[in-house]
Amino acid sequence: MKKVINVPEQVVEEMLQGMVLAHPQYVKRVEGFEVLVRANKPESSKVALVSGGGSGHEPSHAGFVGRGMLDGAVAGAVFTSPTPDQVYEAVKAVDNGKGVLLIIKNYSGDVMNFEMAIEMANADGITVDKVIVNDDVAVENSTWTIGRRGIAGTVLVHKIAGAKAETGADLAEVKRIADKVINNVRSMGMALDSCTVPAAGKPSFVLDDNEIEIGMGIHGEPGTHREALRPADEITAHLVDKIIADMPLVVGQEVAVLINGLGATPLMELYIVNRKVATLLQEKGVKIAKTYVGNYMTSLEMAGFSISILKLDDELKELLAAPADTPALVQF
Amino acid sequence: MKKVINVPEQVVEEMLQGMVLAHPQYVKRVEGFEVLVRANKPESSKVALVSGGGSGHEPSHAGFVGRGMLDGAVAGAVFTSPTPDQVYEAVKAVDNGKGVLLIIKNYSGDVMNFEMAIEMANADGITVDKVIVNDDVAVENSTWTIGRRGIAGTVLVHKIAGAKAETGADLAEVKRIADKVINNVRSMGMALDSCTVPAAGKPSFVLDDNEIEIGMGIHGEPGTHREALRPADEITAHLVDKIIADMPLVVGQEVAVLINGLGATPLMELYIVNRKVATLLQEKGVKIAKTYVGNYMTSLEMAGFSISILKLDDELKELLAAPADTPALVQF
Amino acid sequence: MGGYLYEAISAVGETIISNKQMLTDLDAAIGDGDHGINMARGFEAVKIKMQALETENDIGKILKMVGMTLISSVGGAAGPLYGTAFLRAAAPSQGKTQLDVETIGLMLEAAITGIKERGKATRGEKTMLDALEPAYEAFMEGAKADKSVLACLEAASEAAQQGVEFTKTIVATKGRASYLGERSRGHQDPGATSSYIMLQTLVEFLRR
Amino acid sequence: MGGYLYEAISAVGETIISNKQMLTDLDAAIGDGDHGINMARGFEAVKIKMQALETENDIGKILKMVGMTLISSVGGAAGPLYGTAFLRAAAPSQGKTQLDVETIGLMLEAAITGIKERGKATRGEKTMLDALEPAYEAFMEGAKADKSVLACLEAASEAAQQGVEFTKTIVATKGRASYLGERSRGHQDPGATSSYIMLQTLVEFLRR
Ligand SMILES: Nc1ncnc2c1ncn2[C@@H]1O[C@H](COP(=O)(O)OP(=O)(O)O)[C@@H](O)[C@H]1O
Ligand SMILES: Nc1ncnc2c1ncn2[C@@H]1O[C@H](COP(=O)(O)OP(=O)(O)O)[C@@H](O)[C@H]1O
Ligand SMILES: [Mg+2]
Ligand SMILES: [Mg+2]
Ligand SMILES: [Mg+2]
Ligand SMILES: [Mg+2]
Repeated sequence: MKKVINVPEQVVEEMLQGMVLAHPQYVKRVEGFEVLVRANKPESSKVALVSGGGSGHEPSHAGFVGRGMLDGAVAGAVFTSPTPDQVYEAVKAVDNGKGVLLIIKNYSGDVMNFEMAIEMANADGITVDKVIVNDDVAVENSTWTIGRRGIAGTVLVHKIAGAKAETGADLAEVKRIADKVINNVRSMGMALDSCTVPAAGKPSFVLDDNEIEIGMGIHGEPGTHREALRPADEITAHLVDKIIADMPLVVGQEVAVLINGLGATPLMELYIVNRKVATLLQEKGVKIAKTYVGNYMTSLEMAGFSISILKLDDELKELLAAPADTPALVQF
Repeated sequence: MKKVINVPEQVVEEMLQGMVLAHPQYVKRVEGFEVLVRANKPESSKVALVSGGGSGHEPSHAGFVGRGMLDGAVAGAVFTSPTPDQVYEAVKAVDNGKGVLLIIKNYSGDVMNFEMAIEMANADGITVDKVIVNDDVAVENSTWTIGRRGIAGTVLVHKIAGAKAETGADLAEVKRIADKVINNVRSMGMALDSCTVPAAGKPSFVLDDNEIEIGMGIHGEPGTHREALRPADEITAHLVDKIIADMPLVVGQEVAVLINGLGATPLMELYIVNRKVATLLQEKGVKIAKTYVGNYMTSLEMAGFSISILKLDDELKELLAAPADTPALVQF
Repeated sequence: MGGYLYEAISAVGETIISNKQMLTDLDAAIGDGDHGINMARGFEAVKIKMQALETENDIGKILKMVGMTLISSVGGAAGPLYGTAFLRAAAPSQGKTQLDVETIGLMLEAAITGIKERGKATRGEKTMLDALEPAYEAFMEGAKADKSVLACLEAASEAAQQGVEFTKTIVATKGRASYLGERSRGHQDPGATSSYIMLQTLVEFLRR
Repeated sequence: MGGYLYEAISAVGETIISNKQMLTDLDAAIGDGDHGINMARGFEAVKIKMQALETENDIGKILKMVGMTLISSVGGAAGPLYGTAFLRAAAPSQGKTQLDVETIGLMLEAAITGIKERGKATRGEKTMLDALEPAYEAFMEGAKADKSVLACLEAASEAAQQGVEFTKTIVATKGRASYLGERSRGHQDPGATSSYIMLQTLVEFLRR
C-alpha cells in the first residue's frame, strides 16, 4: 500500500486537522469529535443540515460545509458510518432552534447510527428529521432488499436542500425539497481499479488488466458485474441507459448532470465522459441546465466515475443555481 | 493501459468538446483549433491572458479561463507543448487592443513554440509579451541549464495576474505583477506512481512497491532521486525544507499555500500533507493568508502531490483574494 | 463472577482482534472490507474502558459499558447492532454477579431482539442473525434438557457455526452485501462469522 | 529530382513512424516519453500534406512545406527545432530541382544554424546537435575531398551515430533531460537519435 499518510489509525484525525488549517474561513472543529461545522454561525436562524458517513469520500462531506450547503459534517472511520454520539454532537453544535435535517446515504450502518443519534437528540428536545439518499440504479430496488445505495447524487441534495434552508424555510419544507431531489436523481458508476482502505492495507478488490467493474459502490463494494474494458462512449452509454431506464426523460425535460470522479480518474477522462453524456441527452431532446464535472464523492484512490442525472423543475433549478460558498463548491 | 477514453488520438479533441459542453457559460471553442476562450468577452477592454501547454494537466489550463483569471487556453497533445499556430490563434481570439500576456511554463518546447507565436502575432501588429514560470526547486538553477521547470505555481500566476488584468492595468503592469508572483513562488513535488500517456500506452516510469520519486516533473519526467516510502510528515517536511532553503521566510511573512494533487492522490492525503505544511510554517512564525488544496495542475493519473508556497505582500494578497469565476476556481 | 465475566469479555475481545484480518477479508468479498477493522477498533476501546471496571462485580454494568463502547467506537452496521445486543443483554443481568443457564438464555433472547429491532432483519437474510438465532435455539434446547452452562453454550456455538455455513448458501437481502444480489452467494457472512467466533471463545473460556 | 526528394522524405517519414516506440522509450528514460509520438504525428501530417505536392519539382518548396507542417503538428521541443531546420534548409534549395554536394552542405549548415538560434543550445549539451554538428563536419570533409553525395552522407551518418553514442557519456544541460542532471548520463538522447536515423535513411535511400 502506497499512500501519503503517517499511520492508518490517524488518517481521519489528521485529515480533519488539515482541513481546518486549510479552510479556517469555512470550517471549525467540534473539539473532541470527528465533526466539522461552519466557522461562522449563519447570520439568521435557519434549519441546519448535517451530513456525513465514512471518511474516504472527500470532499464529501466536510468539503460542502458552508453557506448554501451543509452546516455540519460527521466523519466516520474510512468507509465506516460514524457512530451515533458523533452525529449527535454535530446536531447539537449546529442546531439553532429551527431544527436539524440529517442527510443520510442509504447504507444499513449509516441509517442505524444516524437514527440512534436522532433518538439521542430527540431525548434532548432537539427537533431532528432525516432524508435517505438512494440514487444508485446499479442496485435493483426491491422490497426484499434495503433498497438502493446512496452515492454521488447526495451532493446535489446537499446543494439544493442547503439553498432551501438558506431561504429561511422551515424543517418540513427543507425536508420536502431534499426528498424531491432524492426522488428525481439517479446515478450509476463504474471502476477501473480498486481503492485501498488504509487500515486494510490492500486493495478492496482486484481487477484484471482489461477488466472493469460496473455499478460498484463507493466503498469498494463489488458491483453488478465485471466486463472487459470498452471505449469510454460505450461505457457511458451503458450507464446513461441504466439511469434513463429507471427514470425516463421526456423531450424538453431540463436536467442537471454530475460527472463524478472517484478519486484517481483524470479530469480529462471525466470530460470525455461528459461529452458523451451531453450528446446522448441532447439527442433525446433533454436540456442540460447545469453540469458539474470533478471529484465530488470519491472513493479514496479508486479509478472510475459515476454519472448522476437530476430532473429539474423551476423550483429545483433555482435552488441549484443559488450561491454556495464552501471549500469544495463555490457558486455565485 | 486502463483509461476511460475512446482512442488515444482523440483524447484532447474529445476532452475539449466535453469541457465546452460542461461549461458553456465559461468557455467556448475557437473553431478548428485546440483553443478555448471565454464564452463572453470581458465587459471592458483589458489585457488578455493566454496560457497553455501540453494536455493532461487538467484543470490546467482551460479550467482557469474565466473572469479574474485567463482569457484563453491552448491545449497541446498530451504533455506536449502546443504548436505556434495554435497559440497564435488564441492570441488573435482574445486580443482586444490592450495587448496579450502569455504565461509560459519553463520547458524548452513551450518556450520555443510560444515565442514563435509571439513572432507571428507581432508581425500582425498585436502586442504580445510573455512571462516564464519556473517555480520547481527540485531542479537546480544554474547558468548551465535552461533553468527550473514551471509547475503548480503557475496557477497562482494565472490567479493573480488575472486579477490584475481585470483592474484595467496595462500590459507592462500585468507583466510586472506576473513576474512578481514568479519571483516569489516556489514549488516541489513527489510521486508515488507514474502516469500513463494515452498514446504511449504504458507508464512513463515504474516505481517499486515501496519506492517514491522526489522532485519529478509534471510530465512524468524523472525527478532528483528515488527513495523508500516514508511517512507523510517526513516527505512533507523534506519538500518544505527544499522550498524554504531556496526562498527563506522570515517571521511574520505572509504566504499562500497550494497543496496540489497530481491526479490520483485522494484529497484525504492532500489534507494530511497540508496539516504538516501549516504546522511547519506556523512554527516558523509564517502566516498563512490563503490555502488551496486540490487538483490544480495534474499529471494525468499520477499519484503524488506538490507543495507551492507564495510569499505575499499587500499587493499580491489583495489580488489573490480578488474574485475569480472559472470552471475550476471560483472565489468571491 | 464479575471478574470472571471481565476475563471472558477480554477473551472475546482478543479473539476479535486476532481475527481482524479474516473478518475483514470476508467483508471485502461481499461488503466493504471493514468488519474486522471495525470490530477490532471496538474491542480495543472496550479493553481501555474495562480497566476502570476491573473491580466491578455487577455483570449488567459491565455489559452496558461494553455495549455503549461498541456503539461509540465501531460504527458501520456492526456497531449499532452488537452495541444494542450488549446493552439489551445487560438488562437481565443487571445487579447480578453470577450467571446461570436461565439468565444467559434471557440475555441471548434480549440481545437478538435488540438486533432485530435495530436492523429490521430476519433470519435467512445472510446476517449475524443466521448465526445467533440458531445458537439461541440450541442453547434453549440444552436449557430445557437441564444441561450445564458450558454444554448449552457448546450447543449454541455449534449451531452458530452451522449458521455461518448456511450463510454461504444464501443470497444477502440485508446489509451491504444485499447490493450484490446473486453474487453474494457462495460467500460466508462476516457478521455471522464474528458472532460465531465470539460464542466459540466463550466456550473455550469456560472449558479452561 | 523533385519526385526523388519526395520519395526521400517519404522514406524518412516511414523511418520515424516505424521507430516511434524506440524514440518514445528513449525519451521516457530521461524526458517525458513523447519524442517518438510527436515526431510520428508530424510525419503523418507531412504524408498527408505531401499528396498535394506530388508533382512539385522545386525542392525548396517541398522542404518549406515539410518545415511548416512539422512546426504546426509536432509541438514540444522537437517541433520548432526540426521545423525550423527544414524551413532553413529550404532557402539554399529554393528553385532547385537537383541537389549537389555543395547545396546539401549549405542546407545542412542553414538547418543547424536554425536549430541553434531557436534552441540556444550548443554541441555537448546532449541534444540533436550532438548528432547533427559532427554529421555536418563529416559531410564537409567529404565535400572537400570531392566525394559523391552518397559518400558524403555516409560519412555524415556515421558521425551522427558516433554523436548519438557520445550523448550517452554526457549530462544534459538543454531540453527536458537537463532537469535530470547526473541522472541523464548513460542514456542516449532521443533527439540525437532521431537526427541520426533520418540521415541513415537518406543514405539507405541513395544506395537503392
Ligand atoms: N440489518 C441488519 N441486521 C443484522 N445484521 C446486519 C444487518 N446489516 C448488516 N448486518 C451484519 O453486519 C455485518 C457487516 O458489518 P460491518 O462490515 O461492520 O458494517 P458495514 O456493512 O456498515 O461495513 C454483515 O456481515 C451482517 O452480518
Ligand atoms: N534547446 C535545444 N536545442 C536543441 N535540441 C533540443 C533542445 N531542447 C531539446 N532538444 C532536443 O529535443 C529532444 C526532445 O524532443 P521532444 O521529446 O519531442 O520534446 P519535449 O522535450 O518538449 O518533450 C531532445 O532529445 C533534444 O535532442
Ligand atoms: Mg463499512
Ligand atoms: Mg513533451
Ligand atoms: Mg463492512
Ligand atoms: Mg519529450
